[in-house]
Amino acid sequence: MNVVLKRKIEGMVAISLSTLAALFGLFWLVFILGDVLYNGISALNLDLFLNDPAPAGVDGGGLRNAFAGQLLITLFATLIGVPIGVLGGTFLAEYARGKGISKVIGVLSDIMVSVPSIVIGTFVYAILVRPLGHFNGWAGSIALAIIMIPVVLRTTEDMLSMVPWTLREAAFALGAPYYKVIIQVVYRGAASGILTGIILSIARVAGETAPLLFTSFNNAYFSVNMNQPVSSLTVTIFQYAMGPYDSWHTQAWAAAFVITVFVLILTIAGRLIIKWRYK
Amino acid sequence: MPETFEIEVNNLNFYYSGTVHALKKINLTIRKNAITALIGPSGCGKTTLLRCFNRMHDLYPKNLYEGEILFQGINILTPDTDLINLRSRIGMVFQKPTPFPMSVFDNVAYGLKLKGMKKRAELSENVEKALHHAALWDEVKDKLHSSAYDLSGGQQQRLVIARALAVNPEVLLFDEPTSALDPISTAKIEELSQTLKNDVTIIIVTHNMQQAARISDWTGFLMLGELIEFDSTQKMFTSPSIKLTEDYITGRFG
Amino acid sequence: MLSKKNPLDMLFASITAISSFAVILLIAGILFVLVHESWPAIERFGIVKFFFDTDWNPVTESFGAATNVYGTFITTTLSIIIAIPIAIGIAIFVTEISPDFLKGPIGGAIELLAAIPSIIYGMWGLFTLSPIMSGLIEPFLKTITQDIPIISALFAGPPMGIDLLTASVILSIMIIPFTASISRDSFRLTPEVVKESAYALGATKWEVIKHIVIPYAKLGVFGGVVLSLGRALGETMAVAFVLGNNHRITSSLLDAAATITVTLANEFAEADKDIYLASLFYLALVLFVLSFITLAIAKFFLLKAERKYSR
Amino acid sequence: MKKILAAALVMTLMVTFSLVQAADTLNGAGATFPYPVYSAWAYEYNKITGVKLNYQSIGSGGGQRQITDRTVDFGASDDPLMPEQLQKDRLLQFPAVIGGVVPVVNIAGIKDGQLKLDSESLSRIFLGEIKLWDDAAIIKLNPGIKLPHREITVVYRSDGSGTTAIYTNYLSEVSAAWKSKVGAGKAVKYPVGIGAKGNEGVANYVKRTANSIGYVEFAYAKQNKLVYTQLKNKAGQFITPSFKTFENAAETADFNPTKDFFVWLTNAPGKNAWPIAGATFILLAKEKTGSNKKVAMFFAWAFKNGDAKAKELVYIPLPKSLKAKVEQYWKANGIN
Repeated sequence: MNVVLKRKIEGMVAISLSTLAALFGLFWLVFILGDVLYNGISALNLDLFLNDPAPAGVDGGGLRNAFAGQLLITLFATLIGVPIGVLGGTFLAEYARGKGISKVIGVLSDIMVSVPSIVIGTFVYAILVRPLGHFNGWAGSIALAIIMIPVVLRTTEDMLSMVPWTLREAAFALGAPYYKVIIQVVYRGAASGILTGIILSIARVAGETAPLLFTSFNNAYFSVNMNQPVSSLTVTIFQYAMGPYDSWHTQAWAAAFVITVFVLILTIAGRLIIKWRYK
Repeated sequence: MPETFEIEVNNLNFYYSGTVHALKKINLTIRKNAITALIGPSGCGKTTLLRCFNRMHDLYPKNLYEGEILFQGINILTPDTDLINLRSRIGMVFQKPTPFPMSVFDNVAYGLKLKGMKKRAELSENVEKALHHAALWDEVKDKLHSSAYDLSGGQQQRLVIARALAVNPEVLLFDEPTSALDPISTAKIEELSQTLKNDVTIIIVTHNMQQAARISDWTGFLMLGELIEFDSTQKMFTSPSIKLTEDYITGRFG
Repeated sequence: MLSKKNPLDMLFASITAISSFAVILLIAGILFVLVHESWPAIERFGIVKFFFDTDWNPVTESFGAATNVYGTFITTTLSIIIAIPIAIGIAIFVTEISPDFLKGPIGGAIELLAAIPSIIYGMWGLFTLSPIMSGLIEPFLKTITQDIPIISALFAGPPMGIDLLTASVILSIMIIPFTASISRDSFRLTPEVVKESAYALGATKWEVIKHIVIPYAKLGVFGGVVLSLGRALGETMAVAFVLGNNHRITSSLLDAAATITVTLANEFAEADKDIYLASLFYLALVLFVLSFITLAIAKFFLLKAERKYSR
Repeated sequence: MKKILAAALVMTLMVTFSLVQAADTLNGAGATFPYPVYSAWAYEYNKITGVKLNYQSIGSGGGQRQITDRTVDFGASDDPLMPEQLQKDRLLQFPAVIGGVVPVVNIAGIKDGQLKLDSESLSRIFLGEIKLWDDAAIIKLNPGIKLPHREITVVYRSDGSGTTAIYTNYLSEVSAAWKSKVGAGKAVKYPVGIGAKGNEGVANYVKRTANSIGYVEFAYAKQNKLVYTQLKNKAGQFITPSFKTFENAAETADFNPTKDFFVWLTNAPGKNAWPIAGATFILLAKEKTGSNKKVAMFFAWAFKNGDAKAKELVYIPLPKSLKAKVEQYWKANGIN
């Protein structure tokens, strides 16, 4: 069977090629992760979390300012972005369910999710940095919140749509107004899904750099004043990795390690919740 | 004239994932140019048995066969069996219509092309023949080059039969081919099966006992992975020799 | 819209409505602010001239987007060309080839890698990839292409490891997990039973992939690729480290270049003249419009794919 | 009820973080040229006074932009603004420290101060006319040194940079070809090479790229052990960059308070003068009297206590007389 043999060989070649392509791709990806983890762990020490940066070119010092700043900016981004996202998603899934406007906003959100984050940075600079007269932490948080909103909005919509309609009917039958049904029944039914969306959106913005460059800027000192420039790990990584000092490079690896681990933990947590709840 | 057995199953055991004992010591014979029906309650192993004949289980890891299945006298459960060749000789039709994402013509021509047929004229001729054979030609001759998804469910199922027939298989395996169809389409396919058996041997798994009674010549009744009774359809449905078979056929359980 | 009469319900409904309209408001707001801020540059340089002018010169205050658009175009295209076969290879591997016990871990690893922030890829590119490129890969490419007339021009110049090629490689490594994960989701759309019936006709595994799985996933994969293109287009940090910020159009992939995003990241906070800043806003506007169009196209195909197979 | 409580909590949190008056923070941004010395001063100053002087080195262009937009308390630039421009943007300007820009190279086997260059060869390298290290023009200046037959990678500043302004100012002064083809400014269009952000970035790229040449403030070369070159000055001498030769270049400069100290130190005539020296300046917004006072206090402190640190990093502290002029300038403009 000449034809069959030819087909089998062709198949084997093609399968080996795609396996090779996959292994090649996976090799680089594992390489990156391994490199960051390896270099990061060896650069970690307690001073990193307790001290502010040393002057340029002087060894020692830490990134306390950046850790605190990153947490602060992300926290406020979450506090601003999540309520808007969840409520917006509620509108699409409940009040505007099946309506044209719901589709339009849904599609726009999907596009919004991938709008270059640096563009959002320039936008926030124009509306919140220049008019206020100084770089400030709020601008950074709001830039991140803008990135979060569509992500949270879409997951909320999806999760609410998965709650069976009959559940709502059962609650209506008891005479509850719609908003109570949503808050007391629907949200509860979709809680873990919405939570996953929120966690993943935090993971998404925690690693953002571009929108912070011209908004929260950077601060060489520990500062929790959101009206002032606030340091962030990501902007610090950019500055330090591009800088010439070896001590900066080491600290950049450490910062990269921390942020990678943070994002990975959030992502894994999100996936676990989905797995556990929607198996 | 000595009876010809197309397939002989001897002491067949089958294990899913190497552990779940799904078929137990099955022995039966399939006669050439006849329709053999396999019936039994859900999970009895009838589909599992059917999928042994073209070694479909090999697609998933760790499935294990024991015993032998002789197809025209040759054991097909040996590791050196050429599955591609085997499957082109034993066709299969599934529960739901499974048109491929291509045109009607290309669907039917698919198996032919795999076999190395390249000439357009030859392909056309064979496709037309297969479609005639599956009693579909008149309905699709004007839309051979439109997507197979545009056909109705019943037409799609007959298209799939035509696709299986195109490569001139010796055996056709039907896995509940009408369970997703409406009564009219079902009738058409049942009717078709009667004409097909002149050329091929048919093994059909069905849930529907009336269907088994209507179309098959031989019937096997399975339960919990065992072949309870195997006999001519007429005998099975009028005077089964085993009580369990009678209970099932008369609808006392299942 | 049940129980319209309840005032609290009206209130809640309005709050949710306002929240969801925030998305429209934001998009409109971004567009408006960008147009408003870049207006001096739009007036001065026009649209066509800005797009095709290769001069980006803060000294003479003459600004054209061509070098930036060119850099963006080359890095995006090159990275997609590198990423697609690998990403699809991974997707095929995970859905069809790999043994079952590996499917979960590999799939999970890809999802995780897609979540790693782009700045990590960028930093790794500078510290680890760039030396590999300048020390190994680029000299190798130069050697094997040196006698081929046109191709050798692609690799002219010293291998610096800070150039278009390195930036594209980093970008492609970054989008691979993303593209692979979307492709995998599309491949999974193929019903198992259709694949089985192809096997039942005697098809080999590769034939099933080629004739059944890929056609089934075509639209979805295409949408995913365009979506990745949108990602690559707007990516800043992965390329900022190794691009070399040079406002020139060159034929060599071993030359430094500038993309819209990197120009913004490097020059936005420090543009000293008003027209300079306006031109940067103009660049942001161009990027916004380009990516919006790309993403809309991606969305269109993904929706079509969804509709086709959700029947 | 729980929700209202939660909302109230969030609001309180937000307000708190807005009002935290972290001791005293001064935000400055700009030139990367003096960043090592400013950050060292700020570090000391913070230890003594508790005042946080947050200086971000984003480039001189950035310093000018951000103080013009009033997004920082002070800007810093090595590219002095003309008095008319200052007038227009309502800015004040005074020098803070003096330093030198040095060419740095990364060539295997070449040590500090070993390679000799003149204005001609330097400008032709940066114009892309000299492409290889063993070019006849370079060999002629360096008899006896083995130079590799390798392509030169030029590294320059991609951001708006005072260092670039000083450097291109020098090249324009000494090379007509440079002046006509490229010109002087904070961000010029280099015909060849790779661009890096900040003095930090150039130092980093030169360090990482074999056979490269770049230009950085001397402190960056020293801190990162980059190999600097000798350069022929106006008097025809080959000069090695050092505290002495920078000082020599600054001696002849005329810092005039009535012109807001606008002056260039490049291509100085002194026999031992390093040809690419420059002062770096602080920019203040006229109306920000409150923060201006604090900024002035910082620099007054630095003038008094920071000389040792500056010298350690090879910056030239302002001469005593100039410091006095600066302090008078503050007074004259209502900053005490």
